[in-house]
Amino acid sequence: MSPDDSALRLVSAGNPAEAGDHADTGDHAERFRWFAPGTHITIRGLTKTFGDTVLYEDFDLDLPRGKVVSIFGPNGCGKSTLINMISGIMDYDAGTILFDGKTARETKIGYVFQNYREAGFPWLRAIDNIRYPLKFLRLTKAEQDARIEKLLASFNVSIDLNRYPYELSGGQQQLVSIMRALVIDPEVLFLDEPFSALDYEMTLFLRDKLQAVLTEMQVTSLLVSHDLDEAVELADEVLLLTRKPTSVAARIPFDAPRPRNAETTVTPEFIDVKTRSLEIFQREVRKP
Amino acid sequence: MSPDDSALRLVSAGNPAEAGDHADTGDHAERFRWFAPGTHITIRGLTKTFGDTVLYEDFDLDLPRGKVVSIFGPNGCGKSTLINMISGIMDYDAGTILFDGKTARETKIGYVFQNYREAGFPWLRAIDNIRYPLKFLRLTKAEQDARIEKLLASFNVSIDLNRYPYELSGGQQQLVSIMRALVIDPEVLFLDEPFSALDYEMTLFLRDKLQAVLTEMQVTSLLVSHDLDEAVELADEVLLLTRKPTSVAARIPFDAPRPRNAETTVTPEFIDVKTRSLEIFQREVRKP
Amino acid sequence: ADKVKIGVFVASSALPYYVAAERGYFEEVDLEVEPVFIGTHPLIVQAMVSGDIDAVSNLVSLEGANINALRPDTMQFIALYGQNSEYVMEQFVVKPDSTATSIADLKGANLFSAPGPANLGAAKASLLASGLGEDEFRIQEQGMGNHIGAMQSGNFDGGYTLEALASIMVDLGIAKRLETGVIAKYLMKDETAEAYAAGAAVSGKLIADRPDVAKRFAAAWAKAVKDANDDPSARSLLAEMKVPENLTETVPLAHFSMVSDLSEAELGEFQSFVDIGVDLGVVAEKIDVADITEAM
Amino acid sequence: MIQKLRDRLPAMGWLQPVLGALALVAVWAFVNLVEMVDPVLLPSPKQSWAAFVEGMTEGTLGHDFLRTIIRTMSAFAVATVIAVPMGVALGSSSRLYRSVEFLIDFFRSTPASAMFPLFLVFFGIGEEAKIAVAAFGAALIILFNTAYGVMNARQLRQLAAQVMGASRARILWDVTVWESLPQTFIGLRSGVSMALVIVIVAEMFIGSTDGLGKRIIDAQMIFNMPDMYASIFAAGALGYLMNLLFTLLETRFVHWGGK
Amino acid sequence: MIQKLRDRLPAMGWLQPVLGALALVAVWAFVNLVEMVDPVLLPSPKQSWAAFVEGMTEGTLGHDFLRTIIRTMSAFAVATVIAVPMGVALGSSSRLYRSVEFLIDFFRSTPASAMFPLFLVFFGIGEEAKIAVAAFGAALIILFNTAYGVMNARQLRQLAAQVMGASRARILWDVTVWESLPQTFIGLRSGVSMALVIVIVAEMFIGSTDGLGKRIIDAQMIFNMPDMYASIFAAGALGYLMNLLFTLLETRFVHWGGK
Ligand SMILES: Nc1ncnc2c1ncn2[C@@H]1O[C@H](COP(=O)(O)OP(=O)(O)OP(=O)(O)O)[C@@H](O)[C@H]1O
Ligand SMILES: Nc1ncnc2c1ncn2[C@@H]1O[C@H](COP(=O)(O)OP(=O)(O)OP(=O)(O)O)[C@@H](O)[C@H]1O
Ligand SMILES: [Mg+2]
Ligand SMILES: [Mg+2]
Repeated sequence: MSPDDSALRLVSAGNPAEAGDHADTGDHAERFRWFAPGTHITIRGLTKTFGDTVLYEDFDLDLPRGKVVSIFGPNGCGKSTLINMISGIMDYDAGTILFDGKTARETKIGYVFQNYREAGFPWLRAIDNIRYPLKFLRLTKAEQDARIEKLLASFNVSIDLNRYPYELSGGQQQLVSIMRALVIDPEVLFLDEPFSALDYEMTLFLRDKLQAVLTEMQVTSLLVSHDLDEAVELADEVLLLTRKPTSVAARIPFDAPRPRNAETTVTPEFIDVKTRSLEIFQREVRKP
Repeated sequence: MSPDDSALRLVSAGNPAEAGDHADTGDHAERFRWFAPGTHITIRGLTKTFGDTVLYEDFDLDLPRGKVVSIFGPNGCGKSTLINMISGIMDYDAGTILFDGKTARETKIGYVFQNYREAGFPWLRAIDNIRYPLKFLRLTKAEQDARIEKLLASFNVSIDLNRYPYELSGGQQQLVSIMRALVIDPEVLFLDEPFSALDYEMTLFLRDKLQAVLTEMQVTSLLVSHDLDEAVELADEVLLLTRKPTSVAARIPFDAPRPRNAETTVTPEFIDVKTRSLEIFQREVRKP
Repeated sequence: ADKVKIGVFVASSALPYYVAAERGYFEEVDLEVEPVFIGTHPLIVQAMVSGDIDAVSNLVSLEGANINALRPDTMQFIALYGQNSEYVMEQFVVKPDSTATSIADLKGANLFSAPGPANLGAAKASLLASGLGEDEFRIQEQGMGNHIGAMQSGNFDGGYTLEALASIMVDLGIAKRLETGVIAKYLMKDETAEAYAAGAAVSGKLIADRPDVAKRFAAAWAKAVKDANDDPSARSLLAEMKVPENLTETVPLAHFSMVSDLSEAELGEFQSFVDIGVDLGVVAEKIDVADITEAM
Repeated sequence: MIQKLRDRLPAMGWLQPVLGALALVAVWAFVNLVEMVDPVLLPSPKQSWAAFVEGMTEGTLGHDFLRTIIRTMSAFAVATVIAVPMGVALGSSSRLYRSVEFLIDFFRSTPASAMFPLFLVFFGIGEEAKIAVAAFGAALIILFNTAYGVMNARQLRQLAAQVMGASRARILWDVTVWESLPQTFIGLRSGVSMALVIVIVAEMFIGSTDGLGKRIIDAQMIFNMPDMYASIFAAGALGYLMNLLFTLLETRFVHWGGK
Repeated sequence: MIQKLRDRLPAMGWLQPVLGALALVAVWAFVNLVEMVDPVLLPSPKQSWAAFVEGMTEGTLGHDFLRTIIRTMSAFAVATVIAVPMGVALGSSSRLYRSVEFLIDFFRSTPASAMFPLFLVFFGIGEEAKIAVAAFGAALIILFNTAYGVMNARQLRQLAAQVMGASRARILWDVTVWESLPQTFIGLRSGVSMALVIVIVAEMFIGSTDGLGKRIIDAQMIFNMPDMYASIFAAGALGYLMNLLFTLLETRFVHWGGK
């Protein structure tokens, strides 16, 4: 499906009653104008509270199709919560999330959880954990095997994938978690601090790998990372969030040609984006 | 206790029978010579296998008193396992761990687990999680409160510590975990990727904080980090480990004056240590 | 052969069934009788109501009267088993070293009773009739399985129990009989009268639907009843009825009679027994014995 | 319209627990109405309810009810006090548990009614025997659940406490007990139902002058089915209420469940 | 010396389960020896063992044993097949569970022996009623445990499966069932013991021509204490063995427990 023929469809989740109310009241109606071609995920009027703390209030966001957006924001600002709401596993109080013609459930989503340790299935061996999401793709056994083969070959991992997750080290578990997210060739990929436990070498390798995959396959991606170099290097756009109640502090595009590598990080453009991001981030964090 | 009057005492854990055997056979006996003053933790002949994979075999290591040693090694090489064995919460097959006059249990240990998410007690509020280890220090209620006060003041955290751990974000949980390790003024501190989930600002803040505390209090520390800059910046010595079966690839001292900061990272000495570390690490990782 | 399902409560009062089965009296009349062993009285009544059984070898007669009072014509007794001090069944036992000679001496005693409102009521009424006051004794139901333990453990001075348990206690030397046939003596006021506490019954449905089968069943039963009363060799079968082997020769048995053999006077005795049941609250309302017996 | 109903649904939360009871009564009424079962054997809900109300207001049902509650509570209290600490202790060492497992599984699989004679021997014929045998049965199931809660508890937090310097006893108390709390609550709920069941059976078969069990067996003996079902209903409702209490306690104390 | 003993200790692992049994027999023998209890009420272990052996070799104990096993297994199989899926389904929605909770807690708290009349009405007086009532009792406890296992299961893995595109049913089957497995096993073990207990009670009171329950009540009636205790012992041991089977299955299948 090309970005242009995308049907406009409202998809609401969360408390259906309230979400419906919002969409109908006309209060926000003008926001649901036709939005720029190339937008994949649209969020409008999102509101989420925990008890009496307001995390998001009337939050709007567009995520472009086939691009990598890096989210950079302070701890506890709601990055994981945002991803959870977009991917449809967390309810929200009000608002609409539009998935460009499809619901979250109809979309092939890859999600590397921040809490990678608990997201694996301990009753399955690592390899079966990776294979698991293929079940839902209507592939033949042979096709499944081929996918796995290809993935393993391209990762060339040294882990014994016949072990159970609880027999793996933290980093190995995270790697398995990443492979599980990638094996389905997702349309949308959520990466919540995906390299936090990986070693130096593996992190570099995966950054390259991911860039290659994401640009080749045009996967709409959302990356959370606290490593600014990493965030910028991988991003088509850096999204800076404020402290809660969370809003978008700035969106800084970064168009350096791909593949990017260590050399990219010394270009003036990179340094500019990084410096601006840092300034905004620190300004936001230090706000009283 | 000053490093010099430290009594030499054998402390063996793991399978008592086998460990005992080892110490007695005379086979390793000459190794248990008096060791250099200033050594705090001594590991001799450590052997650890999981099923039929050998992780450590006949592994020796000395950790100096009051210094920060950064461990740098590939995923799954056994860093967490090593710390667990030293801190006495994991059995080992053979070998001896000497804690310079005391057992692990008699030592005030602070440990920030790699798996910080599960190490907190969900039935206690964050503040009570931090307060918990004080129970074991024979302090009066007032003294305990004073400690907590001091800690909170010096961290100046913006988290609501009256929340339960499962209501906190990943980074906030890790911060609580770090505070819990520090509140007791530990003699020995184990930090297993302690900043992996913290945001940019908080990471920088904690690096400084930690340096200040550790050098002031002369805490023997072991830091695992996959961020080489961080590892070197904080270290008195960088310990490089090989892939499994794990051995020490190199130990590189780093004596730059403290406090170290962003400026340190551009000194030739820093760059030299970093470069050498990286070379050795990559050589080891890429070994077939 | 016609099939008949018979509910059997495993106790010495089921002897006629065992005799008939053992000696082939059912085959003689071309019946195929299948026993259904049921361990609690109320469930026997229930099985009769629900049609699971067509007959019962030993039904407590007050329960039979009760169900017919609640649901007329559920069953009809074809035989009644009488008990008194000659045909011993219910009785008071006391510790072997007790000095009591009649239940009137049980002043201040702590007693147990066989379970159920009928048993407890009869025991209480007997004690009261013997001249004891309401608060001069204490009595408490105990499951039959607990009687020996209750006696042995010393918690009780004595109790109201049934055969063959009483014989076992006496045999073990942990109790002696104090007075037997107390229902006849104290409640019916006639020591020689028989308290027809149990009997064999057929369901009203069997009589209505297959009168001929019911008739043949009664005929076979009559033969068995005769043997059970008169033929000592039948006693060897008692071993199957929770009677220890060493007591089969001596354990007292009820007096088995077919309803058709009972005289007007004897039926009158039965009526007064049922009336006692009404007084005890065990039988829901007054009922004529003619409505619960069938002479066949 | 539908919108409004939806808005109200959460507010009707209190209705949910009642649904089950309503369904039961409905099925019962139906079975009775079409005379699937002889009405002498299964009276109508209305008759039973009348018997219940009469028993409560004019009769002795209230008294019997109270006696059974007291016995059950005593038995359950004894069982909890003994079994929870024992379960924690045994569960903390799976070797230890393995050595007593035979006894626990053995007695869990033996009917209380078969144990009556033995308990009568040790506790006499009075109230104590009934409470003791019920406490025994409840204690076994509480012990079993608590011990498994402790054995299945995750290791990491206990190790964390150990590193912080907690003694074995402290770890048990500060961490393991908490970790096993959801399982312990299941044990307590199983235990309270078990205590009630055994108390009723004991009232039925070990001599007793009052209590719901005695009432049930008496009603059964004289074929007073409305009264029997009224008593059974009272027993079941009592069991539900006691369970409800623990559900409320659990949601209050085990707030982190599933997280 | 001590060294050698230590080396051997793990090898003596098989002794552990036996310890409990040995302790039980030792206490029993002691109580008997000092005549704490009249030997008429409590025979010696030796007498009971003799009765057991004789019953097994010459008598009908073996037959009764077998009959009870068959009944228990049938009841348990029926209970498992019904209760495990139902428990998973009910547990997957706590709203749903709340609406049937009344029924579950109600019947869990009602003695099987009080339920006999009702079951006889529906299942007749034969074998079916015994199996049905035991299956009912066992199913309740299995259902209860399974549902709570599902309700207390951690969320994250289920959410992970949802993101991967698993349908509700798939999540239930692929994740929730596994998450709740440790609790389900506890339920199965409680259930198998419960089935055995109810089968024995049914054999005692519904009347039966064979089975351990019938044997126990007969022995009790004619005061054949050695035989009674031999039968009780057989029942308890049977319960232990069935539990053991599940323990073995559990260690085989739930390898990740506590991790
Ligand atoms: N169950 C809950 N109850 C109350 N507050 C919650 C709950 N879950 C999350 N929060 C709060 O929501 C905020 C956002 O959490 P979230 O995990 O999304 O942060 P994050 O941006 O991912 O942070 P990090 O970088 O540390 O991972 C936090 O401040 C947290 O305290
Ligand atoms: N229970 C277990 N069974 C089998 N193997 C295990 C078990 N636990 C750990 N291992 C193995 O031991 C090795 C070391 O694990 P460890 O967690 O110490 O690694 P690590 O150096 O901390 O790695 P990371 O940087 O990813 O945290 C890994 O290769 C892992 O597969
Ligand atoms: Mg997060
Ligand atoms: Mg690690």
